[in-house]
Amino acid sequence: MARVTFSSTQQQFTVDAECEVDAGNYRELIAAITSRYPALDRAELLQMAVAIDGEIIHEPLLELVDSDSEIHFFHFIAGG
Amino acid sequence: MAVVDYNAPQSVQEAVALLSGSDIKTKVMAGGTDLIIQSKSQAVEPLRVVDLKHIAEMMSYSLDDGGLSLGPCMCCAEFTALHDVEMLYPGLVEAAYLIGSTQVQGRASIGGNLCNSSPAADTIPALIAIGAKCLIVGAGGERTVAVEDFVTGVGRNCMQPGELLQRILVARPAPGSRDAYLRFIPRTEMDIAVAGAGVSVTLDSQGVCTAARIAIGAVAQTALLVASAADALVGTKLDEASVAKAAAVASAAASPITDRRGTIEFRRHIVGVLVKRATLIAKERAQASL
Amino acid sequence: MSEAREFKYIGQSTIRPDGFDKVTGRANYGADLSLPGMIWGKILRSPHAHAIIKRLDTSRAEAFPGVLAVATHSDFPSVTDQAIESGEGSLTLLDLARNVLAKDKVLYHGHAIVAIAAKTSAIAEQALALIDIEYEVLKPVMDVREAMAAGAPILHPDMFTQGLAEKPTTASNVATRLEYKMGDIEAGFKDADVVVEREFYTPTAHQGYIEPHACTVRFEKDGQSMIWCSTQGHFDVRASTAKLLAMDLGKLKVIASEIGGGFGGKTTVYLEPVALILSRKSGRPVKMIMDRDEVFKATGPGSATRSWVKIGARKDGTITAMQGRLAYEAGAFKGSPVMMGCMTAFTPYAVSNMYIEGFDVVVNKAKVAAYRAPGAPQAEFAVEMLVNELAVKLGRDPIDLRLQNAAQEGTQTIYGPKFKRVGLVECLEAARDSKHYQQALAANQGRGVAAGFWFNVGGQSSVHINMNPDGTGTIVEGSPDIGGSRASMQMMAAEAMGIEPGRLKPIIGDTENVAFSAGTGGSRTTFATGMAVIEAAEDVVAQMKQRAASMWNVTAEQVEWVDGVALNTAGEDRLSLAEICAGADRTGGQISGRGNINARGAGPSFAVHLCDVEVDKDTGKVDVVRYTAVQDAGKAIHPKYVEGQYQGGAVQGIGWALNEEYIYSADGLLENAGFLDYRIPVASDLPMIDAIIVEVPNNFHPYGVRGVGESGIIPPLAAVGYAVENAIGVPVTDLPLSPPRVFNLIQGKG
Amino acid sequence: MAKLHITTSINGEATEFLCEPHETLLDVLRNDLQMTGTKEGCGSGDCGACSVTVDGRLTCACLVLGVEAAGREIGTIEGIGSSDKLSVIQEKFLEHAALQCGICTPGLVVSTQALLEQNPNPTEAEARYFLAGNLCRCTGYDKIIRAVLDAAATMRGAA
Repeated sequence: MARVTFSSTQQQFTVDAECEVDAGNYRELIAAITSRYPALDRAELLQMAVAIDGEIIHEPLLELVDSDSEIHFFHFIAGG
Repeated sequence: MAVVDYNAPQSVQEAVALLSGSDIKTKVMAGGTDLIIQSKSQAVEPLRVVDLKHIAEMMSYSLDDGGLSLGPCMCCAEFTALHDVEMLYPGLVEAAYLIGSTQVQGRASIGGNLCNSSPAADTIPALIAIGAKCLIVGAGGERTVAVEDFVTGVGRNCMQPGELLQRILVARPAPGSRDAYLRFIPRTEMDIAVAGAGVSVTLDSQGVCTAARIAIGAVAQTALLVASAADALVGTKLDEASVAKAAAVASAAASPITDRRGTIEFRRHIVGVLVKRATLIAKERAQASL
Repeated sequence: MSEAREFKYIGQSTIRPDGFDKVTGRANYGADLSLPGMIWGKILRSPHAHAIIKRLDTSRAEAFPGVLAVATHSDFPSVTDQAIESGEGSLTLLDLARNVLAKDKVLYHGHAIVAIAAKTSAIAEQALALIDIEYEVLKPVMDVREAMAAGAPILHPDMFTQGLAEKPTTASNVATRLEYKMGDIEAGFKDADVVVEREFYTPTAHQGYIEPHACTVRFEKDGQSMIWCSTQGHFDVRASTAKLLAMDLGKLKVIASEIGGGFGGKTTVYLEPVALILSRKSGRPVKMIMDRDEVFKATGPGSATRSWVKIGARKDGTITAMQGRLAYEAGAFKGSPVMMGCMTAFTPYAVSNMYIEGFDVVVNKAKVAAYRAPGAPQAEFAVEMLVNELAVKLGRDPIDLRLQNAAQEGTQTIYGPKFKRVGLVECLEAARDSKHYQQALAANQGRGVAAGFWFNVGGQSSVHINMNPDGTGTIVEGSPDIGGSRASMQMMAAEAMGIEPGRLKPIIGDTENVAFSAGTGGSRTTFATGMAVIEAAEDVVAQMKQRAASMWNVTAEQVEWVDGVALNTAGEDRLSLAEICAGADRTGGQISGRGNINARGAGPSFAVHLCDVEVDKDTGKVDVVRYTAVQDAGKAIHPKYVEGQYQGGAVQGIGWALNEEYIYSADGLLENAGFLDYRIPVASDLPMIDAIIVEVPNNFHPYGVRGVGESGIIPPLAAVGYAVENAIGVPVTDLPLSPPRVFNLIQGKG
Repeated sequence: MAKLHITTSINGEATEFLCEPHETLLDVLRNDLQMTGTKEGCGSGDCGACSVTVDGRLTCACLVLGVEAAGREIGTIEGIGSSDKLSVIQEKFLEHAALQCGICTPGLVVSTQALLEQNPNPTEAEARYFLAGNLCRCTGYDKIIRAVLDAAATMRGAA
């Protein structure tokens, strides 16, 4: 089961700080957590960047998720 | 002011005639470093320009026993390279060197700095400190005005329409008499003075100060000649206490404003520091000249 | 990659391929293109900081001889609200349209209202004076404290704070509240023996690029339009402009001119959509160039910030808790980089208990834009000042204390992931071992140490390499070259292909001749576009091997590629790259390689700076007497340009710390919109800046690159700030440390 | 407004142009003569990007009226180095990586040439003060100053 850690802002909607989900890729992962936490906005989640096992990915839609992956959400980081 | 008419007279007489006979606003141009920027910022009002740089005597200088006679339009880069002038008037040369960048010095002149009459102009306190005079010419003839009386307000001076500054005159300093100019800016270059101080002192062979002039800039509507500050130096050996007193008197004489370049309190303080430091430099130079 | 890898070209300092044009004046920047029949556009800007436009009548201006077009906000097709990606993350389309040309209300001094195109710029300026406009002037809000206070004038009556647990019912100047936490902050402070805390202020500061914004555009009746402009991301200009004007992307070609500095400030649009409207209306090509005062008044500065930070540590030096509250000015529209401030502030430290909250606050100033490591310098200023104070309270050397608490591989970050391999410890050690750190200070001098962290980003880059029949080639990339990146691209491709860099010419393609590439920003170009270049070069090599194999009648696997030469492992044959190119017509046509990627695996770059200052205690003037910038490059492709990034970042930060600030009147009018009084450092203000390159490779990049553009501006605020504190013995809280402020601190009137 | 006919010399080449009295030399160079090597950064003499020489003296083209060029000798970046050979100063700027974005570079090359003509052996401080009017926002000046001092040494050696 992949372990998902929610950002502080997301925790306002999930209450839980983290959860475990069964998913093969990022799209399935989003489907799983939005069904468990309906207050999370799916469209917004799909626009967020994500770190899968520490690697920051900006457009993760088809990204593979391992059964022991650690997932963190955050907003798109840009720069100067 | 959009420049709509440009004239480059070859003689002072021609320039004076151009200044008198115009129905649109007319300004003389030396280096143009202030005028051109001002003309860009208000592009609506038409402006006639009389460029003085084609008049040979406006660009030349002479230095003899009578002192310095300076064509007001000589650019600062040329002026600051005059070693004979620097030997006698190091403070004035310092002030000219401080005007703007190398590029600006390639255009800007002491006469332009004076006639633009900014409270923060660097050469004005330096000129006042050495007792410089302005030779003004107009349709009605010539007159001479001390620099401290020349500037009458922010961007204003005593010249009437149709007049122009023909010469800047400075007496030759005696041995034992030298000047210094310092200004304070936040950076090391490229700023307008937050405060400035020009000082000249005359020492006798015993090192006693027999005469002094102190002028401060950017701390009032015009540069100020502070006679009372100079009085604190006369009769002393420019020891720490008398210099500190002169600085305090100069600070007290200042009536600065708060703006983007400094506050009242800060300017008042800084001008005192500058008077003190400039006095010590002038003292050293005066001693060396004996 | 292996750390011991030997490179043939990487790591040398070659002459940049665009160098000749740049030192001879031939390089063409934003203002350098003129077209036949071209006319000039100028903009009327608000003389007020906050006002309602009661009446706007452009008829007299339109009738003025020589005027060919007038544009206002009503010329935008009705736009729906949607996010637009820019350097700062998100700016909604509606806000962007209202920033480019004000609608109903002006929100800052210099806010654009009307644009006029005329035969000459002088005529356009004269016509601006004929626009009849009436304002109802409103009280401006110029600081986050004022903006957040109860009863403050509200900039946007439809803006409600996001990120609150309960949905607010009244409008606010706070666009967003956000927080990050880790561990138990209260327990962390209970565990502490020493606690330091302070409030800090940083002023509005501008990127200060020397080239003003400029563009030349042409709208054609068949809808095929062209924009030539100075930008960090021409694909972003295309996206924003096309959306604002409801155009197809395929009908808008954007050509990136050479760019005269950006530092984040050229990641959004100001002039381009306006110029295109003027061109459409006039049927003529239009050139627009901002004056310098327009650049200062109306283009994105960096956020002014107020922050409060508190740090606790045990006697042994272990930091047990870090807490912060950051409020960032967004300018007139939401979208400050406070999120990145929150994410970076504590990240140089491995600490179990952290809590930080951030506020994105609108005020009556120009909308902020990205500025080099957006949000991080302001946050790190607060944190690093306090870490230095903590070192004093603990009786510890400041570098030693940082080493004890430094983030490293496996450290949990406050924003989520754990660090992979990072080089902070190596940077701290290099700073500690530097000659600078061993040198004793003289009278009236002080020393500051500070660290900084930036994520670096990846993202999309597209490259193709077209080989010529003589074995030379063109690298076509989509990332505007702002600081010499073409040299790095050339070297990376040369390394991958095994040929002399000079055989390859890198160019920046326009939006029609290279596929989408994200803008130059976030320290991503050498990393991400570099990866795309390597991929394209490897594609070329694979094709070379294939061609050689077909000549020799062997399989591609039997061909080895060594130093630009194909070797037949099944025989003695060899074919050079040039020979393969020369015969390409007979082996299947010309060869081109492609690398279109969405790069991931960007490696953070940590920086550590040392600063010595000397303070004139009579005047408060601060002189930087020695400065050292240490930073982890991962791998320095072109060491001199890497050093240049460190030095340039350091000096921008020194300017921010010492003299740069926006000065406003009581009415909210900007009083120093020029280089005369917005005081960026000049050559005589500075010593040489020692640059120390640390190389802890980023294993996600084939050559180990991390990206170096941004981290260098993060440490200077505190390095300079603490050096001043150390010299004068008085706590420093507010920037800039201009002479009056330092003098007041010395006098005890801080 | 009637345009004025001006006869001048630019980089040693006799040149004529028409300009309005309000146009600056910078406007004329860039817009009328298409000599865009001289850059505009501020229009107020504060950045040095438009550094040129007038009768051999360094100045900012934005602080000179176009009409003032009459009878003068104007020097711009286009006159430095030849079409196939860079000047020593230009070579040293490239060798030392003394430019990043490059917008200030033409002005700095022109100013450096003026410095080294006046003072072939400047100290670091003299070079820094002489060039204080040429703003650079990218490099922090370190590599520029190194390039200038190296160019000076090379030119002295060659002389």
